[in-house]
Amino acid sequence: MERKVELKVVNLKKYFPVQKSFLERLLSGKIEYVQAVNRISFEVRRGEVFGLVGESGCGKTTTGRLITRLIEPTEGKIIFKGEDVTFIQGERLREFRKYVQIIFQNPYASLNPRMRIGEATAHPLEIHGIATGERKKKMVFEMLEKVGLEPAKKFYDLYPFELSGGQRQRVAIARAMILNPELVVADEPISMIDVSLRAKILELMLMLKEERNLTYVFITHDLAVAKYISDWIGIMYLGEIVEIGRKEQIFSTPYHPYTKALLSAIPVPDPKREKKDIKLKGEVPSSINPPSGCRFHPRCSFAKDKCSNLKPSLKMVDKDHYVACHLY
Amino acid sequence: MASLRVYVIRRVLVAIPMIFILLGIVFFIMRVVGDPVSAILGGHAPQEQIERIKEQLGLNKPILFQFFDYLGQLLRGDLGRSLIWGQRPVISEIWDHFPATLELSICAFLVSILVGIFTGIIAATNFGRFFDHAFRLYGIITYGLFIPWIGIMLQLIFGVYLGVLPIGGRIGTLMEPETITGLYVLDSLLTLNMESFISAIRHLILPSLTLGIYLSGIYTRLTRTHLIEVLNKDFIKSAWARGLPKRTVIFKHALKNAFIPILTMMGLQFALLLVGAVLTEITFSWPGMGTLLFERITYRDFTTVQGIIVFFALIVITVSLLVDVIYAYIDPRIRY
Amino acid sequence: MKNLLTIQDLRVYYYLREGAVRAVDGVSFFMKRGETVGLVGESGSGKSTLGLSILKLVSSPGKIVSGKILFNGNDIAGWNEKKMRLLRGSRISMVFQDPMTSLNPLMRIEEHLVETIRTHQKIPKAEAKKKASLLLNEVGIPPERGGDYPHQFSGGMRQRIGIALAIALNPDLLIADEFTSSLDVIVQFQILNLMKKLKASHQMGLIFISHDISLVSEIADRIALMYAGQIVEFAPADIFFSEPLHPYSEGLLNSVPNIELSDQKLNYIPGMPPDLVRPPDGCRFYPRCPYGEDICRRKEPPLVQIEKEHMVKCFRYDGKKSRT
Amino acid sequence: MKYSISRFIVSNIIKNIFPRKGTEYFVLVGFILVLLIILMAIFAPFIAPYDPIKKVGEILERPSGKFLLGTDGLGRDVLSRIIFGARTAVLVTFLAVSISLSFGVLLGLLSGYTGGKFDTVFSLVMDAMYSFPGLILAIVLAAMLGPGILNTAMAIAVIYTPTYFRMVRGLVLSLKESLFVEAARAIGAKDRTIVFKYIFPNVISSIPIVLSLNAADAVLTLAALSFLGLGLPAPTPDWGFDLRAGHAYLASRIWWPSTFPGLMIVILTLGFSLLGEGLNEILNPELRR
Amino acid sequence: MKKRRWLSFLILSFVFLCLAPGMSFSLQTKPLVLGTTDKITVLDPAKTYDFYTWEVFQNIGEGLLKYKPGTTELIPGIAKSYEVSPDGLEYTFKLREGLKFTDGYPLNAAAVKWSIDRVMKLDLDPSWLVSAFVERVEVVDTYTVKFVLKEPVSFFPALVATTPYTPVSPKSFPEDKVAEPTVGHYGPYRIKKWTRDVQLVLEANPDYYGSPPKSRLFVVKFYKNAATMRLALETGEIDVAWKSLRPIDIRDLKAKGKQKVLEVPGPYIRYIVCRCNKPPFDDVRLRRAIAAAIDRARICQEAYKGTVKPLYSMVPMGMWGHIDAFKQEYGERNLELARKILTEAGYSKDNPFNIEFWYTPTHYGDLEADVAAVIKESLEETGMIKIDLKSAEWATYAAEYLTAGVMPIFLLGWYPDYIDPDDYTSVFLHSEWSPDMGVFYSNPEMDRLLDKARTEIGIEKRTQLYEKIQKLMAEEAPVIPLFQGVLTAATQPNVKGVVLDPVMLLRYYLIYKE
Repeated sequence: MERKVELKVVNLKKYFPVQKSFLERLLSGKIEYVQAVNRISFEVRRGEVFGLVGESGCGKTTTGRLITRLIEPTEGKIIFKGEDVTFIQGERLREFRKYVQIIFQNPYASLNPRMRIGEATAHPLEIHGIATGERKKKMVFEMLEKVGLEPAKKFYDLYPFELSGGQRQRVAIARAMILNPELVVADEPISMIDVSLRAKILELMLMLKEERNLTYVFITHDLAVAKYISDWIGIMYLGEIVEIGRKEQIFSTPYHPYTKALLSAIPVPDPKREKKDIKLKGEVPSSINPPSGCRFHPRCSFAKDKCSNLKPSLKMVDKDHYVACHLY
Repeated sequence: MASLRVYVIRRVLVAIPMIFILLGIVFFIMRVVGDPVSAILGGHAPQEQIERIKEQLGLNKPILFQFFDYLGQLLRGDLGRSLIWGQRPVISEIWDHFPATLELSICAFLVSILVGIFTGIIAATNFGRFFDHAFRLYGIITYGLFIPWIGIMLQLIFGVYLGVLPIGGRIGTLMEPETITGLYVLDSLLTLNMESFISAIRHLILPSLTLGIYLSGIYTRLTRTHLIEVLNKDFIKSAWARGLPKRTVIFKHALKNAFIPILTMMGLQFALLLVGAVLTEITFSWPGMGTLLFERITYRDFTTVQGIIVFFALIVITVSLLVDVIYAYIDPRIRY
Repeated sequence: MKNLLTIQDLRVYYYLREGAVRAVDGVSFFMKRGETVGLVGESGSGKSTLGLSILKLVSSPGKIVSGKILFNGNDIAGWNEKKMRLLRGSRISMVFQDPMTSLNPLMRIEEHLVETIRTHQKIPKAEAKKKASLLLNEVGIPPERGGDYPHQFSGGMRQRIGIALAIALNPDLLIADEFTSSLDVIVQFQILNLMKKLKASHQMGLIFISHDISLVSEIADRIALMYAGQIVEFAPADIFFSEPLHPYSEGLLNSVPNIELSDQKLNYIPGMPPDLVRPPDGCRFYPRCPYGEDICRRKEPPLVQIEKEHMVKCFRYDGKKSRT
Repeated sequence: MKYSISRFIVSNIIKNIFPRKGTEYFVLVGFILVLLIILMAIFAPFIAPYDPIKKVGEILERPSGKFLLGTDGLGRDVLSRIIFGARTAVLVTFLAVSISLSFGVLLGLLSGYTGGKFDTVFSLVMDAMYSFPGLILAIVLAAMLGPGILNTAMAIAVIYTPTYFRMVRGLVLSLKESLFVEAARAIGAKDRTIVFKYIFPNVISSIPIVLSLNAADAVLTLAALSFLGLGLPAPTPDWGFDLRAGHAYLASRIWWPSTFPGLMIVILTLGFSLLGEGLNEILNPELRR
Repeated sequence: MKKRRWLSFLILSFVFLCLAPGMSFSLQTKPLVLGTTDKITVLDPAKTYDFYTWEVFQNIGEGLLKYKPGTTELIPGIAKSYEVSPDGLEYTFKLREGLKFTDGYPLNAAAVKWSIDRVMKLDLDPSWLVSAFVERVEVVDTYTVKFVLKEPVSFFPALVATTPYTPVSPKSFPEDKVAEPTVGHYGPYRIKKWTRDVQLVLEANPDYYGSPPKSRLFVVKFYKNAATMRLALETGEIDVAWKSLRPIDIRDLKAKGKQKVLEVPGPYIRYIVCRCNKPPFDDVRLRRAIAAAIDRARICQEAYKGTVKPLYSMVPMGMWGHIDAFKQEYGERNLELARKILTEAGYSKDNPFNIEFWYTPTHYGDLEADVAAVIKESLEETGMIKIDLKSAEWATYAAEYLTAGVMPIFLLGWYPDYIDPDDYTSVFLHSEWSPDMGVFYSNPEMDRLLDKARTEIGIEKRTQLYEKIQKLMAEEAPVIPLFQGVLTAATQPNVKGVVLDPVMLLRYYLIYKE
């Protein structure tokens, strides 16, 4: 059964001007841009987890912030439940926020240091006028317990600095979930948490998903984590999506050379495993002046002439499996 | 090198609105609160004479026009003439007094840097121990010292009770060396005039100690914090781990890196040096810019005061520019 | 074969005003020449402090309280600063975590190398320069870039320079503290391969400190797993991964997603690591341990030798040879 | 909301006010010094042995049992003048700091949050004032405004407004970019809510530090203006002015009319700086090393 | 190691060299050094209007007539002699022949005329001393010059001795603007080097007609504060400390006795001005009450440590015509009288007379605030006056408040322009000029007396007139004299020839060291 499309992103683009002072711009005469996200498209279906995977600086975080409308896209479309939300403002945007929430990577910075846990969790309710007084408090208690901050009463009055990273991340989850959103963008939610506690956060997120039929866009640099949590996976490289498909397909039959390299580079906790080698040159180039054609071609061992001139578009190679590469 | 030039030009361009604004502030304050005409005419002038002078000085125009007139005049490099006494050109008043201030400032600056960096290094390398606390306290106390008070105390001790050092003036009677740079110490050295040299140094000791001690605390603190910060950096750990000797690690690696923020602060603190110089000059009857400014303010010599402020603003900006350029020069990470 | 390094009951405390933080508290392990020990632990487990204390570089308010550090049979714990200095960089060297900050930003990389070489070997500058370019070549950096400043290199390149600096004097032991954790997977993979290659060609011992147990598995011969300032299990790598004994080892391995497995069931360890100023009386892992018994709360477990080179700090193996 | 911030600050101060070692005495000593001088100012008429503006003894008497710190050039008791001088110092400092604080913080918040042209112009002006030697501006202003408590306080306030402005604006700018403000936007908070619930509370916790450091500076500036005769009109007891008056007797080896008022300036400044340093350590624990 | 020891030796010896007290170095010519806290304002006779610069002109320049040192007697200067026409309107001067300015230009009748014309034409601060009296100057022959006056002026010779009448060289001075050349004067000294606000170096003018200066080289050092100057005197850096040592320093120096202290009453006076045209001081009773209550002795003792003398008339002591008019009228101080007058005027202890009393802290030296404080105390001692002390910085005080009549009662001081009782009376009391001084006093009887005294030539007649004027002034009390300055100079014991006289101008050329 095909599920309903919850979020659709079409040719989304975000260029950031390189920060310069007014006079510097005047003198240098040209404005340079960081091409953070360059015309990406994908779909996320209701109740599924879409894993967006890429190395640092590939634009995955920007994509997350674009989807949640924290920053304005340069071009393209964001369609949420059939409605174009790309440029909505004001009340409509605030309404949109009830349905789409975000969890940030850094739990140490995403909470107001001067706000107690209870206040922070209750704040979305106040903002949207959902509940006040005792009812609000009750909802907050319930939510805190749900994310495992027990006893809720104790945590209610604490300040963020009195909490550990894992606990803070749970507060962030509670705050995002208290509005009963439909789509949650999770931007590397476990990367700053101790290894032994990561699984707990993942488990919590999966539990909430099942319970509320949530849709996740899960942003991570770790393919293993993505594999664990996602239904779909999109691989990003230098602002572009190079491969997209169902989890099983990506891991069993990766097409793009970059995906292949990523897969073999990931360490596995098994010393007996046969060590593979990857043929990949150099490091990720700057996104201010990205390579022409296929952005991966300077590092690709299969690169042909064509690759440096012509940008490959996403092509279907299998059912639900797309890749942007001239090899296919 | 061409890029460095572009960088300097860019910095200069940024500095222009700064001067403009400062000048504006001072100009308006002085025009709104004071009346330059009475300053020229002294006590009792008939109305028509006041009108005549106003006409002559363009003071009957709206204030904004006056401001633009003044700016135009500045652009031609003309600071105007003093309103009082000889009505000398402001620029020559400034040149008469500036070398004294420069000489004092340089000496005080050297004292403060030497003392400050020395104590800062000791504090940082003894982190958490006695010398650290002691020099931190030194930093705090010196910053709170009131210049005239230190000055007076030094005058009392060395000038009055011990009687070993002069408490005012720049040099002994008729000992002025030939003017080359206007800095007596330098000039007397250049002309090999030992008598003048010693006299000039003797006169310099107390004022530059006063100002130097006051400023040194800031450098103690700065050196300490930045050195501690740098000493905790990985590259210092890495230097230790490579077995480099202590002197190399502290001076070559740590201090040089710590010096970059200190340099920036030096640029910022330069204003403080000028402030300190004003008070020191007045305490020690040092015939410099501070004394001139103070004297002319009491006489309401608007053009001179304005001129001095423009001059100070130019110095402040030049120094910050210089600091930026030096900064860019020593730190390869800066891309112009 | 003689041990390259033997650590015996080492204790390193940080004296803060809240009390002494027992960052390393009674640690013992050993390694042989040319081996790689993977020192694994979560943040705050004391693994970095342990690494630094081998070079006696723990900075104030930290202090080596007691214990022996036998390097090539000499107890360097008692050595003075002067002797240590000669050891550092030449016999034992170190690579740091952050390639962005572990090089002096104001110095050309060639100067870094030359300075290090000439500190320990009295050779003319030109010769040192020649050596430097050979080293650069060896770690995969074009020697002609020796005149560049650190900021002109990418993260991976800088880490290569860090390695070049560390191996410049053919040390016997190299300590690498999380030296790939700020790199992306692919670059990490490349650097790791380089390290393996160099280790073999220089016959160095390597202490590889990391929080990433999967990564360690790629290179280590032995694993030392740290928890709350203590080594809870010390074992040859293959045994550790196939048959972890300590409940913490087990829990940790189960909480790491493995890309090779499908439909993996991830586990986590409940609770949090203890406060190292006032650690629990008994076993430090007891509050989080699923097998905890009363004795664990009261008494510190001994380091039990399971096999000749496999030790575990747990009551469950006290007097037994295998898992019950 | 207000309660919680003050609780945060107060609890942190209380937690740290009884120091255990070294530099942690800073805040305690600073606090005591400042408190003593404020008490001195408040209770001046009860503490001072004589009327500070009346001739009560021979001129320039040496310190003795009758006049603990001697008399000044007009036969007034130096001790009494110092005690009453605390009033001047505390009052002017308080006024100057409050004026600059209210303007600086308000403009800083406004400028930082709204951004745009308004911000550009304001920060240019403030930067210009900030980079210029403050005392020199104050001298010009004080000379133009004439002596008097309010005038002097204003002259001082003008030069410190940019300090607050820059600090608040800088904080606002960085807070505006901070993750928790973005998080607030993500839950749909309005601008006003963000400014008052997320930005402002984080800004004001830094204010006590700057406040006490500025107070230290303001004491010095007041002293400097008074020393130049641009402060308060005589015969108001005023440390800076008395120091200058005392300077004249220097050559006669009469040290007491200058030493003591100057010492008071130093003590009060030191108190404020120590307080500021200490607060800085307590409120920004991440800076503590 | 060796190198380091050598270095530290060098540093140590340098420090010793610098700190060695009283180190003196031989100079080729030991000059006579005079210190002062005054300053040269503008070195141009057409512009300068302050005492100190006038003093300098007495030494680098010379008028047609000059005062005989130590007296107020006028003797010939560059003029050999002069004649007055019977109607008192024409003064003809015969110049000494063959004089040259220091720039080589001949000093003759034409140069004198040029200089006087220049002063009148530039029309600056002191020019009224010429233009108010002189109609025109005529060159009779090369060495004869004639001044034609607008009306007979009894004190014209005294005017001629003032600085605006000092001839300067047309070669060095521009005709149409102020200038400060260091050559182009004619006097006992010529300027060798002048560093503004730092020092003035004078050397003997070889072309001077009279006896050469006693000290060939004379240095004036300008001090910013008196304490430094005093220390310089004590360390022997200066030979003469001239205007103005602080009272405490004078007391000290006298007590120590190592240096000589010379004192004479100077013609510099301080007084209180009442604004006579507006309430409250349009009521003569209130002015009289202040005059009665003021405690001059305390001001002199407490603020000035006895270095100034109480003054009971605007005409200073030592000048002909002076009488203690206020003492005769009120006694030294009469609190009872003051209270009585105040009661008459409707004030009482419960309803005190509230008044703002103004002073300026920036013009009359550091002690001004103390003076104001003492005045406040002495007036409030009546129990019926409440003083609110106000201060303004000099420029505002003198330029704005004074003429605008902002201040009801305030402190002021007076240095004479020329040595004649007229200069101490007309300006304050004549209805034509008193508004300029902030007095706003107008009394036709007073005007009549003043006008008469100005034009009368005989000295006896004038003395009588000035006595009348002083009596009337004491009765009406529009201005209340406080004290008269004392000229003090302290010198090294071997310094001779310091002549202090009421002219207030020190003649450097008479000073020498034994």
